[in-house]
Amino acid sequence: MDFVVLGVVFGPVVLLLISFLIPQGKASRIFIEISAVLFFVTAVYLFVAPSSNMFNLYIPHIVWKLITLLTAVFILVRSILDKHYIISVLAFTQSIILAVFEILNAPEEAVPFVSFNYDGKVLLVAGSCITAFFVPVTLIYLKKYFSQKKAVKKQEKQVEAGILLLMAAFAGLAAANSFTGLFLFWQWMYIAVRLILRAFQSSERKTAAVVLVVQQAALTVWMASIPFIYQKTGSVYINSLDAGFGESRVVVAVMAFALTIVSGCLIPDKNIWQDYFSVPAPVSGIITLIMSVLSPVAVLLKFGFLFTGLNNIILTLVIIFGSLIMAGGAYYSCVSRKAAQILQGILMSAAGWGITTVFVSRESMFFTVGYTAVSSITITFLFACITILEYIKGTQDVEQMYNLHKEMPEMAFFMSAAMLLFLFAPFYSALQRLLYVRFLAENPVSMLLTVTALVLVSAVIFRWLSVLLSAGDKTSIERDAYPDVFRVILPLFFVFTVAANLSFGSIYRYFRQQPIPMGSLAAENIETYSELEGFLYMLKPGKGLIYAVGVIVVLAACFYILQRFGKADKYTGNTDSRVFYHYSLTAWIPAWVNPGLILRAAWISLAAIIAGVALSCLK
Amino acid sequence: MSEKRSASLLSKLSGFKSMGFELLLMEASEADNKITVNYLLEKEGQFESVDITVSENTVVPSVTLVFPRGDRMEKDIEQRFPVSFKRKSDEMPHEEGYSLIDWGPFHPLLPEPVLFHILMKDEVIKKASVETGYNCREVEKLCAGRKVWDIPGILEKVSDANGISLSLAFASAVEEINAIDIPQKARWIRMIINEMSCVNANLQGLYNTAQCLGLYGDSVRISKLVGLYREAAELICGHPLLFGIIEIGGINKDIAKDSFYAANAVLQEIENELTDIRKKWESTAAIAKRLRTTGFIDSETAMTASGRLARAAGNAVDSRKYSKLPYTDLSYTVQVREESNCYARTMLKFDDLSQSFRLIDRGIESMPKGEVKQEAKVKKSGEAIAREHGADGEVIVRVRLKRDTVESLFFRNDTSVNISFLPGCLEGTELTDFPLIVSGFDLDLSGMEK
Amino acid sequence: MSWLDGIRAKSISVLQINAGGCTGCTRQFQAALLLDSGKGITLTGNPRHADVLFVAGCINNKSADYLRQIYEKMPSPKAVVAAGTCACDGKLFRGEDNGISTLDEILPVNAYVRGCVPGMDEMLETVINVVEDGYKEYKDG
Amino acid sequence: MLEVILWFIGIIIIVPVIYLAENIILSAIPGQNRSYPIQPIYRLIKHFSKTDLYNRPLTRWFPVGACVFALVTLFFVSAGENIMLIISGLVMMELFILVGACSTKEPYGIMAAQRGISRLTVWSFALMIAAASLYKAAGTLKLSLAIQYSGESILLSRLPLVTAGLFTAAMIKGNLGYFDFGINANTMSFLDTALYTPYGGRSLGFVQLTQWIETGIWLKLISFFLPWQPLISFLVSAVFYLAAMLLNAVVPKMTWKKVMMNSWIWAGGLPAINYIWLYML
Repeated sequence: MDFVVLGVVFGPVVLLLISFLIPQGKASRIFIEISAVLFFVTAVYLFVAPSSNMFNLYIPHIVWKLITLLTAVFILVRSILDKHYIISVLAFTQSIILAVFEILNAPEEAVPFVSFNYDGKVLLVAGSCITAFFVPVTLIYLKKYFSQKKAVKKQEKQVEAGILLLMAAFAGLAAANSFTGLFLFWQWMYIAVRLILRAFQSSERKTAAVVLVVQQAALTVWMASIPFIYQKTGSVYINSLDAGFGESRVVVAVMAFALTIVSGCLIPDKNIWQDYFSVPAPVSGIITLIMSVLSPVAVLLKFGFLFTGLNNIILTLVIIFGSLIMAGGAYYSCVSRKAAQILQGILMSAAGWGITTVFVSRESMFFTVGYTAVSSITITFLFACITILEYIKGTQDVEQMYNLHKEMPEMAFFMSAAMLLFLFAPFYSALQRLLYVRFLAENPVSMLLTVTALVLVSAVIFRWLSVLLSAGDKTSIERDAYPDVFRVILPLFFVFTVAANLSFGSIYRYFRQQPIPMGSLAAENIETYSELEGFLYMLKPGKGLIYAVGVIVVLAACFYILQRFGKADKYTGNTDSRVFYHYSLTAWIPAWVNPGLILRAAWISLAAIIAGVALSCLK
Repeated sequence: MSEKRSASLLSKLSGFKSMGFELLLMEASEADNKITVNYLLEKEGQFESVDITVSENTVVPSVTLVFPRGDRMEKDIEQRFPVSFKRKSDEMPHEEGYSLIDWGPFHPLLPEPVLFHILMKDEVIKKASVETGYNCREVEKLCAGRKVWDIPGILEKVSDANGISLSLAFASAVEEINAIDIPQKARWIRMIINEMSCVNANLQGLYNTAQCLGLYGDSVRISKLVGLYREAAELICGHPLLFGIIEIGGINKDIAKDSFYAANAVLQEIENELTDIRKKWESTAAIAKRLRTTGFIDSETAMTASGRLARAAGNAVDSRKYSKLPYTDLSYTVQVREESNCYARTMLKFDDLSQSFRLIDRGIESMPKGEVKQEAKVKKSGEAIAREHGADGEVIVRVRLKRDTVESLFFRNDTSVNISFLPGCLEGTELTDFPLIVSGFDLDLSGMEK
Repeated sequence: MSWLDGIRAKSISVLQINAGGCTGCTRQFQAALLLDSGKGITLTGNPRHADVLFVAGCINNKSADYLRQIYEKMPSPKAVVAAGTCACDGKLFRGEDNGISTLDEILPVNAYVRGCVPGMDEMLETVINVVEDGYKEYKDG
Repeated sequence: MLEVILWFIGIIIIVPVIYLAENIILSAIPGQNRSYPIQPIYRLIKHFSKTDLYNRPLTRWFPVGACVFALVTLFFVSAGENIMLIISGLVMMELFILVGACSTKEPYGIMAAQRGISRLTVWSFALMIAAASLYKAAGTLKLSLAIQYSGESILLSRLPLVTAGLFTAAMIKGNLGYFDFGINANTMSFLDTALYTPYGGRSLGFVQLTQWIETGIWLKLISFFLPWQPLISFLVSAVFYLAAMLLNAVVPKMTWKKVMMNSWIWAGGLPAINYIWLYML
């Protein structure tokens, strides 16, 4: 088993254990920052280096199983201490099944237990870069946050531990090859999120608890289904699934899908998100990015082959569900005024994109991976920006960003550049590729939903841009409130974001050169597909480079002018400019229409239909 | 001002209200650092007057608790005299998520300068307040101390809508004091002139409404009609706005009947065009719907209102009832509608127009021959209140004469009553409907602010 | 008259403002626009789109500030036309202490149209001439 | 290449011609204001001959950027490029105009920008659905390839509602008829659209030039769906647009929320219905 992979998966955990030893404070923050950077470096190494068998070390399966069992037991104990008895019951069942089936029955595990394929590597790089750049910002922010909240050090430590565990779980999910592995790493994800949420008591709400319970229930079902799958196929190795069982693969596929949706909390319903929204901006950003965007896509990519073989009904339904998530995210980004919530919505939309297109064809899979990675990096950058804003100005309200170009010109410039880079994915490249994606193009409903989502997202970005680019009069902050760490990190992150946006074409090419791993898929009209032009997501970096450089230069010029002559010159007799708040983009919808309600009804009924169809396939 | 006195004042006023009296006008006068506020109450032509004398910079209880229509008059007094009224302030609260914008004072859809402060969210008005004083010329002050003979010439220029009615009212007040009875023909001509000025004002109101509805073509048509009207007016007295004809004791030049006939022909032309426009507005669903859905005022509010606002709510206020002009010799009905929204007001404008046309027509028919002016000797001092039919309601003039000089002059039109209800009516409406509602109130601010 | 002024005079957007008082003059101008001699003159509600500021009525201290603001918002070259007795020399309503001022005390006036109310054709001719003469400011004598 | 250049010029020319026709017809109708036949052009020259005065420095540059984008997009249209390219060009152009309006920091300017953003969602939705159904019907996104299908009137027969929706979107962009997003309820005339409240002088000239070009782009886009010769179908769409402009004078204005509803129903709903209906065939 590749040592590096193990390093990626287990490194954070080890570091986590160490971080509990070192005292709380600056030391531990630096420590975690170092570990995040290490994580990033290792991931990049994994991506560029051919899988080296130099230092292999073999971990017997029993170790993995014991780890799994320990995790389950830990959750059991923890939940009993927290008096979450439902969860404890579920955890108990899980551990029983694990003990009986995995350890006594001792099925043949996947070899290797964790390994990355190409999609996984890309996502891993994206996620690790997010953590590397975003975690320090988060930590500095949290320091201030907790000091204001007069919270005990314990909570800060909880969050840090949670972040570390989140990394580990994500790496594991991207790498896991067996059902047990998926179970294990989803559990880690669960623990991490739980840790983080516990740190902010305010978000310990009812629905949060409900969501956690549902996640555990899904995991239990998953665990319980493993023995049956083992009976059918004789292994718990994911890729060995299509051997053997016939129609009931539908059930497995739907189960995998459902597990991903539930544990990724990818449900287009405001009430369910809110508990993740209500934690401070950066933390909610990290959770959404890792748990709701990258991990689900990474997991579903593993099951892609399962879906492509399926009958169209179930696939259609699943795709519609994905596009529903997309539309829902876009809608919620429209209605919310806080920058963090807007970004959350856009992230949800991106995740929905991934889920919509991931099953469909190899080409679109490549595109999806790239799109998910790049857009999540771009949005993380925006997250970092608004985190710093909230750190300095105490507000992340979009309305308050009028004179940002005076207070923090470089940040305003970075933000708008990133937005413009993001803007062209929907408007130029995406739709073309959607049209070439077979199932999506044959699916008018999901197509309409997708287009709506694209339009709404771009409208939100427009509103934001129009605020950023408009001049204000007075500056309200003092510059020395701007920590030097930010001065270093922000430009670095920006450069990386632009690079990621531009280099997507080469990532795409890199994919096409790779020998296709796991069950091969027919790539329909691959030639036309790869010939599609686009400003950003193109094969050759030529056009994209010109476009992006052009955008950045123009913006820089704009901001220079704003800086230079920005203040109200010529005449100031403008008494009619009073307080002005922007409209909500859905103000025109009549009162008797409630899109949130419609969305809820839609996803519930869709879920029901999917379940029904899946069960009907069981003969 | 002590609790006891204010309580007694309010109880007295509410007592009058329970007897069916309505506040007609409020006036203040200053004498050796004492300010006397005078409430004039009226019920079917009989007057009751309540006075209260306070020293400077005292807070007087607001009459709006009893008579809501007194709001604007109190503001007028506050502007001129060092007293203040205990009224709930119309300060704009600044709220999170609500935009605070100004509308006016100069806007293409506002015929007269007035400033609105609007607190709104997503273009739905939450609170609105009116700020006036942009065409305040202190006419009353200017008139005080002048000779009687100059005053009609000033008053008729005060406002386009009600100027003629004002100077007519003034003339009849002076004539009442000095017991001058003017020749019959002059009375009839005055009546015709008054109605014509009403026609002018209502045409302007319709023009404004058409503009607010975004009906470019119709607004152009109506302003063509305004041009026609001015031709008619010039035919009668040589001035497009009928200026310079009213005089104490009659009118200052005889007008041949033929010129009236000629003018009437033009007016008929206008009427035909108007009926055409009215048909279009009634039959076009979009227009009728938009007018019907805006500017609703509940009935008990409208009961305290006056003029066309009240008539649109089914409250038959006859503004011609106390006029000195020979309306009583002609039979006419008070135009009333029930809906009390912009549609009712707009259609009432059409009704009033056609009524004015009819009155003018019959007035010309039944105009006697004879003198139009008799030698007026203004010697007596005294005080009189004259009420005259104006374009959208009633104008009231209160004159105190010392021989032939005006000691004090006070006048008000219905706008000063109705504008108090405007902010309440605006709440909860769309910003785009807002000018439409304002035009439905047909404000005559220059007549109100003097 | 340069060719540019000739072209400008063929498309004049007038922002007419009734600063206060009877609305006779502005109404008169609206009616006048329908005459053939009013060709090319359009009303606009937006100072940024306007070429000629057409002011009528009495100007008191309160409305004077707003007039200045509106004038500043107009893109130059721009002209100001004072219409009617009130705006030209506030004769009738101008007392010692009632704060009424004439237009030329507030803005640089390019042309006056006197009379109460001025004739339609006069108004139109004045507006067109002001533009044709290249927005020259009015000089006495 | 020559053909492309000819189209480029033709599209730029057609819009003033439409305005002239409108002017002539309106001044012929009794009860409408009298104006010179080529007053729109006079007005444009006048605007360019004026300075623009803002308290915000960037405001006068955004319209220039918008104009540049419009020209580029116009070139793409006349070359029959990929429709998505055209859409993104139009969107970018709109962005520049809206940001310019927003950057004045005057309430009515910001209101205009807000409405513009809401408006953007409608017409970009219509355009993207139109693109999708074009691909469904013709199998390509390149207009120059799609036009051969339209020649055999396949497009119009399969995408009638899309064409109607596109035309409605063009009306929305022109603030015509029931689709008027103007600020003050009376938009004096088409070239004086109140959505451009904060612009004045030279930059207003640029904005209006942009709008001319944009209208031409829309007309050309619509003409791709019409079955006749390219020139003829272009003229036909122009005539339709002229009719819409003449209608504008007699249609009452509504609140922008109702306008928004109408726009979604007509510009968003029709293409969507047509798109779904394509699968029923």
